[in-house]
Amino acid sequence: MSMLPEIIIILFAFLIIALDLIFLDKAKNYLVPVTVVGILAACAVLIFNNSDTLMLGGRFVSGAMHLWLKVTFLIATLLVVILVPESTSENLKNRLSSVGEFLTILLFTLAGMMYLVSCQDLVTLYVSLELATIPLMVLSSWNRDDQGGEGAIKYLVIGALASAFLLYGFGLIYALSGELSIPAIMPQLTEGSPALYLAAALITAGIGFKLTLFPFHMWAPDAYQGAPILVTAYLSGASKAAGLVVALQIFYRLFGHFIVDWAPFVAVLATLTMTLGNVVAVLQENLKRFMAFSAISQAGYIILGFLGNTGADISAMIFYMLVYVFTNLAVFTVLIVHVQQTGKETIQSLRGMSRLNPGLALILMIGLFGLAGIPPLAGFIGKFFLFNVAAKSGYYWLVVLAVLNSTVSLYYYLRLVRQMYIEVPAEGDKPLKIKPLTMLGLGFVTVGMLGLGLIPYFYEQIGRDAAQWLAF
Amino acid sequence: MHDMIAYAWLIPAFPFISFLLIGLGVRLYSQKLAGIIATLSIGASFACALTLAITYFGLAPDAEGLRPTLVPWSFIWVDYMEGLRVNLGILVDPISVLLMVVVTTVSLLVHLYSMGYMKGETGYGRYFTWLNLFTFSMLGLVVAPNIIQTYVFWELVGASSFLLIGYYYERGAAVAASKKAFIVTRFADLGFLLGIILLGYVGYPLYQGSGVEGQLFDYTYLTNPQNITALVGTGFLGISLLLIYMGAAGKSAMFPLHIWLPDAMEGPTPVSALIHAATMVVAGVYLVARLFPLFSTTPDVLEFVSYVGLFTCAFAAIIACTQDDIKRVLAFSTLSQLGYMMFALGLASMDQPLGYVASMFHLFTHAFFKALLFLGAGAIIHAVHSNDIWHMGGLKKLMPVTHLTFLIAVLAISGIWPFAGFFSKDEILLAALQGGKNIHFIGGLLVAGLTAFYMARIYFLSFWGSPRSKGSSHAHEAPLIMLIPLCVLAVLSLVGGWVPFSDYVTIGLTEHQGGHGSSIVPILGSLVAILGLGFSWFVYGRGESARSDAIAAKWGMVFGWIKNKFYMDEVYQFITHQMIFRFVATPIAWFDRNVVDGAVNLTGWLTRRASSIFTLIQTGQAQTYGVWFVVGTGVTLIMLWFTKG
Amino acid sequence: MNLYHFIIFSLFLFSVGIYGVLTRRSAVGILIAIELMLNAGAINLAVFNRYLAPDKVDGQIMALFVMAVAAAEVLVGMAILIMLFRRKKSVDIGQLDILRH
Amino acid sequence: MGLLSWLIFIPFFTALAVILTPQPKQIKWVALIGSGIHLLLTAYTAIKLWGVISQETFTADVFAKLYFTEQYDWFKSLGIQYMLGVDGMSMAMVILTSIIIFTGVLASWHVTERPKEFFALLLVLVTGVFGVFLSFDLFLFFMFYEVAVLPMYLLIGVWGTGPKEYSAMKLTLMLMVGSAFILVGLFALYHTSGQGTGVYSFNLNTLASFEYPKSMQAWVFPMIFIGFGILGALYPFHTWSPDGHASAPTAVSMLHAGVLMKLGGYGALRIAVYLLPDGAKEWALFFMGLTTINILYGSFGAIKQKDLKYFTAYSSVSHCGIVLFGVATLNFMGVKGAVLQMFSHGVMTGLFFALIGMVYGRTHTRMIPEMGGLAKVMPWLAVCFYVAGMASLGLPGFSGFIAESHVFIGGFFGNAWNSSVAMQVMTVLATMSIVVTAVYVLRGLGKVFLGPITDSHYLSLTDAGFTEKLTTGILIAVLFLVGVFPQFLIKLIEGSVLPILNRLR
Repeated sequence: MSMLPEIIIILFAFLIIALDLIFLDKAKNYLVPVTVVGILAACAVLIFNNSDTLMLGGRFVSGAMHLWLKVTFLIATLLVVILVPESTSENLKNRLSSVGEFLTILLFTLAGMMYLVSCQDLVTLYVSLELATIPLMVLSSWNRDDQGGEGAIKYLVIGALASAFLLYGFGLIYALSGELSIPAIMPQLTEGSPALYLAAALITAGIGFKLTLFPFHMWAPDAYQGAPILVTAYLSGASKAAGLVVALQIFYRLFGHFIVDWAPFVAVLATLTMTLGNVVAVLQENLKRFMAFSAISQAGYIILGFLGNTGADISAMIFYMLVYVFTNLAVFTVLIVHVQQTGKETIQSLRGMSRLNPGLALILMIGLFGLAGIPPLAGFIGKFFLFNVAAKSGYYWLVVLAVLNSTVSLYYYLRLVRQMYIEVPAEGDKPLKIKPLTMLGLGFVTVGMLGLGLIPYFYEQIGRDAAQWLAF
Repeated sequence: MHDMIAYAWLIPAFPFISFLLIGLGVRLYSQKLAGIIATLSIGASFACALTLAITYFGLAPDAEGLRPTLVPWSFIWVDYMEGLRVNLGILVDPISVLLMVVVTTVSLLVHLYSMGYMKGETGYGRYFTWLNLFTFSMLGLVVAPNIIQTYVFWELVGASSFLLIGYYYERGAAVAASKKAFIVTRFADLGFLLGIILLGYVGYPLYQGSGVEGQLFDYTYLTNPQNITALVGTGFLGISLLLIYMGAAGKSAMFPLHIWLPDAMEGPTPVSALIHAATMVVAGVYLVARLFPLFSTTPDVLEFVSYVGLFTCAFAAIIACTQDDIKRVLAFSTLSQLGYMMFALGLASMDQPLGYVASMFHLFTHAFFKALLFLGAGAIIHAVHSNDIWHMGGLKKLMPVTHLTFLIAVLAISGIWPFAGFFSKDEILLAALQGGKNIHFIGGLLVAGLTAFYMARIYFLSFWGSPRSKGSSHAHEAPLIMLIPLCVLAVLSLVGGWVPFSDYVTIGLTEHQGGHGSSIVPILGSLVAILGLGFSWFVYGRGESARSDAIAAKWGMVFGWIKNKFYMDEVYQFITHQMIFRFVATPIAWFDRNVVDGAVNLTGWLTRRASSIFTLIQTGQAQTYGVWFVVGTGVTLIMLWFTKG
Repeated sequence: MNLYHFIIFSLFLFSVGIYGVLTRRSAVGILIAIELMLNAGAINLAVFNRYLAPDKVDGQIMALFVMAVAAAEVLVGMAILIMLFRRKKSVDIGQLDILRH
Repeated sequence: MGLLSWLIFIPFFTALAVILTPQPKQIKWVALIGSGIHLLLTAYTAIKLWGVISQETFTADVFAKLYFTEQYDWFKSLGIQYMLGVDGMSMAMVILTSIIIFTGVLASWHVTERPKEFFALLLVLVTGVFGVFLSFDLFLFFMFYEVAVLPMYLLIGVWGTGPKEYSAMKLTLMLMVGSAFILVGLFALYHTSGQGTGVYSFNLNTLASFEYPKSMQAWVFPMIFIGFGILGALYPFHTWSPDGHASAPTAVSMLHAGVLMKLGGYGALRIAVYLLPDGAKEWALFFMGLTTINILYGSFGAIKQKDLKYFTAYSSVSHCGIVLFGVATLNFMGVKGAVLQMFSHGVMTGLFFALIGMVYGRTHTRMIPEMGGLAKVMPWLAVCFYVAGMASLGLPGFSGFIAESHVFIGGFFGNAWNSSVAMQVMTVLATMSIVVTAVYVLRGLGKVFLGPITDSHYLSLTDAGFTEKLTTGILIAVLFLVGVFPQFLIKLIEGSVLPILNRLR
């Protein structure tokens, strides 16, 4: 029964909603621990009895590769859940309301992402994608204020547009191949008919929305800024990972034959996304909007992997995604603690953090350097392998551009470091208080950032699994 | 006795050891002790030099009467390439032994003299440290077996002269003078270095083929005949020798590069005596002498050397007549005598080596009486506390010993019979005559007269007549320790001339030495000298200075030009400050700050500008995002279509 | 009524939906337009199943799922709209542009 | 942990120790002990290596002969290894860096503001530098190279003076742009040799065994050379160095000008010339011209500088130009001279910046016109300044002369592939820099130290303390020793330079 992890997550979702309804605010401080237990149980089941099985008549598959992706989602959600108590303590200004529903919706999106990984046919793919997207729209309006609402509406309008385009694309694919299960479609789509290109364009739009690629990323900054910072963390981490999974499924499993000659298009898309993300981030003042553009530029780096079509290229992308999720959550954890306790969201508000709580400042700095791709952090090694893929397929100009882009990204990450280390704290700033659970999360994430890169096991293992998954 | 040659390395070693000893340790504890140790070390190296000279000249000359050149001791210093190894060591041959003796003698006497002269100065220990460093580097230069070692110690000599000239570092003039000296000589050394590199570049292919033992830059290699013929074949020898001569001209203050020597008088007088009279300035002459076999193969370079020497000789003598500061007069007189030596060398050639011998002889004698003149002047300045000869006068009675020794030196330099100057100058004039170079002969004669004139001038103005300033009236005799060197030098100036020089220092064909050949040259020389002295007595000797002012007024304009050294200093000042600093250094500094740096800042500014433009895309309107979305899909469709091909 | 009529019809429906999303001022209008687009997709699936792969029923099943998803989509949209309407007393999407640049 | 891994990671462990020490006063002692131990270990390694090298003859081999190598697989699928090794050239650089960090710690004895972070970052910076000099796998090389660049931002940004944020940012970004070029060059090498031989590896010698096509070398060589040149202050990209040094605190500018700028020269030689001989032949003349401008431009620029640190920064731009000039000559003496110049200039600039730090600590101004006659008040510092000045203008008896004579003779002798007349003209122009250097050194130092005291309250200033005397003493001793007995260093370097030149033929 390799679908056990997903089932556990859904059961816990219902358990949480039940506890909340029955015990009302008495159970308030038990909800988070229960969720954590649920996720850990799913993780345990996933890791220990993982076997290559086919279920539901070929609609659900699980194997070594899927383990990595699902673990990424589980950890991303776990880290966000750990931070929920930070946002709900009494003395905060913008407290997170109705924690029960929040956690339930979060678990539903997690289940959606896990199904996304192991789906084998377009129906499950479409439904789980929507399951992973629509609840996030709800979460992004959780603050119930103007900004939250506006962000959510934009997210919804563009999201709906994207899902309609995706659906229309799938329809055309179905028309061309007469099949809905992915392994069956692949052999059918060989020669490039106009309908196929229209379908590809529409699907790319859908994926572009999810992965925030250039022309389709407009919603991201506003949605990230409107949402509570906890949801922004989840959006930029787990949701982007889900986007990558969909992209992998489609571009390698559906349009496998065409990926090679679409490389120039991918290169252009990557350049535009990277450059726009980086350049615009230079002048951003609001932390959430800043992280939105940083996430957009990271998406630009990730799709560099699509320039190649061997196992190593896919593993480079997945490895980088894993590293990105860890690093991003490290940065967001500190930002969440800062924003929740000080209520201020501008970069200037980080002034003098190195003097008030040096530990937090150090971890934030390490995280930012990881995002910028500075050794010895895993970010550098991930980026190195991604650029290696681009270089292997001969796009040297793109590698130069990518590295120049990461230099620009270093500039705006250093703007934060400058505020923390060089500026003197404004008077009246008190050091931030950190809950033990958050401390644990921070420790785990920092070890992840350093360990993932230096210890070769992770990359090698992902490489082997990816080769085996691609053949499948 | 033979082992003295083997221990020749002791001669430069003594000053070096005492330099380190005093410099790092002793001078901090007791200044006096530092002075004593310094003098003792020079004494020891003087003794070694003397015994070396005796043993070396004791050896029998070989068949054609030439003395052997030996390299008793050397160690590998730098290994540039397999064929290009540079050793540091000692080379013993006639002129190096001669120079060793001269340098150690004068240095010892100057050290003794300085113990009296510098008593009570704050930087007493520091002074002796730098003096020892100078002596060490001068000896290192003299004994250099290869041209790279000469260059190394050449620079060290320049540096130590920089330190000594700038001894009174609180006085702005001294600092400027030391800086000027170093930079001008450094400019000349640039030529020297380029000359060496060109010589190496030209010689290396020949050297590599020949499989000769010893290294390319060694003098033994450079001066033996069949290597020379090979080198001449390359055609570049002339240019490299010219460049090397540029280095020599810089150090020996030949015409265009002479401006630093008069200003170098800002240093203490014993320093001027040692460095700017006897030792450092002759380094250039020594270098040309050392490479003489090479120079002789390029007659046009020698011709150039002789004419530059002659011009400097005359030029300096004329200026010396008009200077008021006693040390400036002596400085220009040194310039003039160096001109003598240089043009004597220029006249010589391998088969008529009389000029070479005469130049070396004049170097030998000049070292003594010029040092004596400077030390004498030092004693006077020490007593009168002013350099200006118009503040002196009537010191004959007040400072009898200084007066006597100064008189001997004046007579020696003017070339009066029993004194050293007569013999060496006469030999130079003889060489000019025999070589058929009449211009040089006449020029030399005139300058001899001028020399006598300006020397007598400062003699009469300082010693005769009545004291013209408070300082000179209270003048008292210099202390004993300063007088001993004066007397020793006076004796040497007397005896120096009689040394049978030609059978010690020789080169090329020896039978043409002809000690005092035709007799007209000595007569003419003495006549001109006496004439000069008389005329100077006539103008300055008779006590009333009105006469000198009358002459000065009559040739006002010309006199003014000469007095200001033909405005050469101002020309150099203009070139360096106005031309180079204003039109090169400042524009570069500005260019770097604004243009190159500006370009970098521009990229930063552009990024921020692009950022502010791109942010405008996020209009905030959900529906514009939708338009971007749909248009984006369209563009994607088109691009995918084109990648189909 | 063969395949081409249906394809043209769903294409027409789809483009009307897009036009509606991009031009309607009121947010409710946009939600309706979204509904149109999603239904166009559902029609597509049903029609292709009927004409191109008659022996299987995957297409129609997917059409059913699509309807469920469309419903969820619009539901969430309406919820957020109501929350916004309560605060801003208007559903004009043009006014919602606090978050920009 | 082999010997070389210890050499790299001792500073890192010292940094950790520094972070853990409780009282601020002990911090600098822990740092000093750490760098002291490192200095001893470097000496031990140097002697051991010298023992091995002096027996070997290096005439014919074409691959860099490495000693005490450590090799473990890291990312096997991509051919990345943790490979360390040392040969003459890198040993010389390790000695230099070890000396500079030891004296750097001594020179920052009076850092009071957040000493813990200061020393920790300084030691992390040095770990990166050691890593670069000892690693022979290009991935590891590049990783340590970037580790060395990053602490620089914080060190200048937090502890610097003047427009510190601006210059820290400019410096970090320009060096990162440099690493962009290098990275692309590495990938080009990696993939061309991988497709060529089928063996994908970042190991320097395996990359060297592949004969790269001329067309590829034509664009990869300048890319890598300029990438490293940006760090080595190549002409148009040098503008970060004056600002960076002027704003950096003493120890940082010592380390930066003394060691980090040598990474540029070292990398250009070790990677660009070693792996791409044909590219080197093609571009040598161009870069020689550029570096000639570099030399003269730097020295002329220094004449009119008002700030003492800008003065030294321009002088080090000129001297680093000599390093790259030596590399561009592509003959035995020139390249050997380049490595010697790296060593000697490293020590010289370290001494210069240490002294400027000491003077600044006393007079609290770096403006040359404002100071005057300081020799009367601080004779030791004045003498050391003049020794550094004389060494920098190439006075024999100091290491400057040895290195410069090598480079200039090498430049004049030319090589078999470029027109020797052009090289000779450029060498003559470059040699003229010794005069210009003399001009600006004496002008600058004369104005600051000699002449009458301009400001009355300078009279109360004190001369060098014990730590300052120790710092300057060590550096001057090194300058003097290499100047008078250069054979040890020359023999050490020759072995590693020969393979690079054998590959050119």
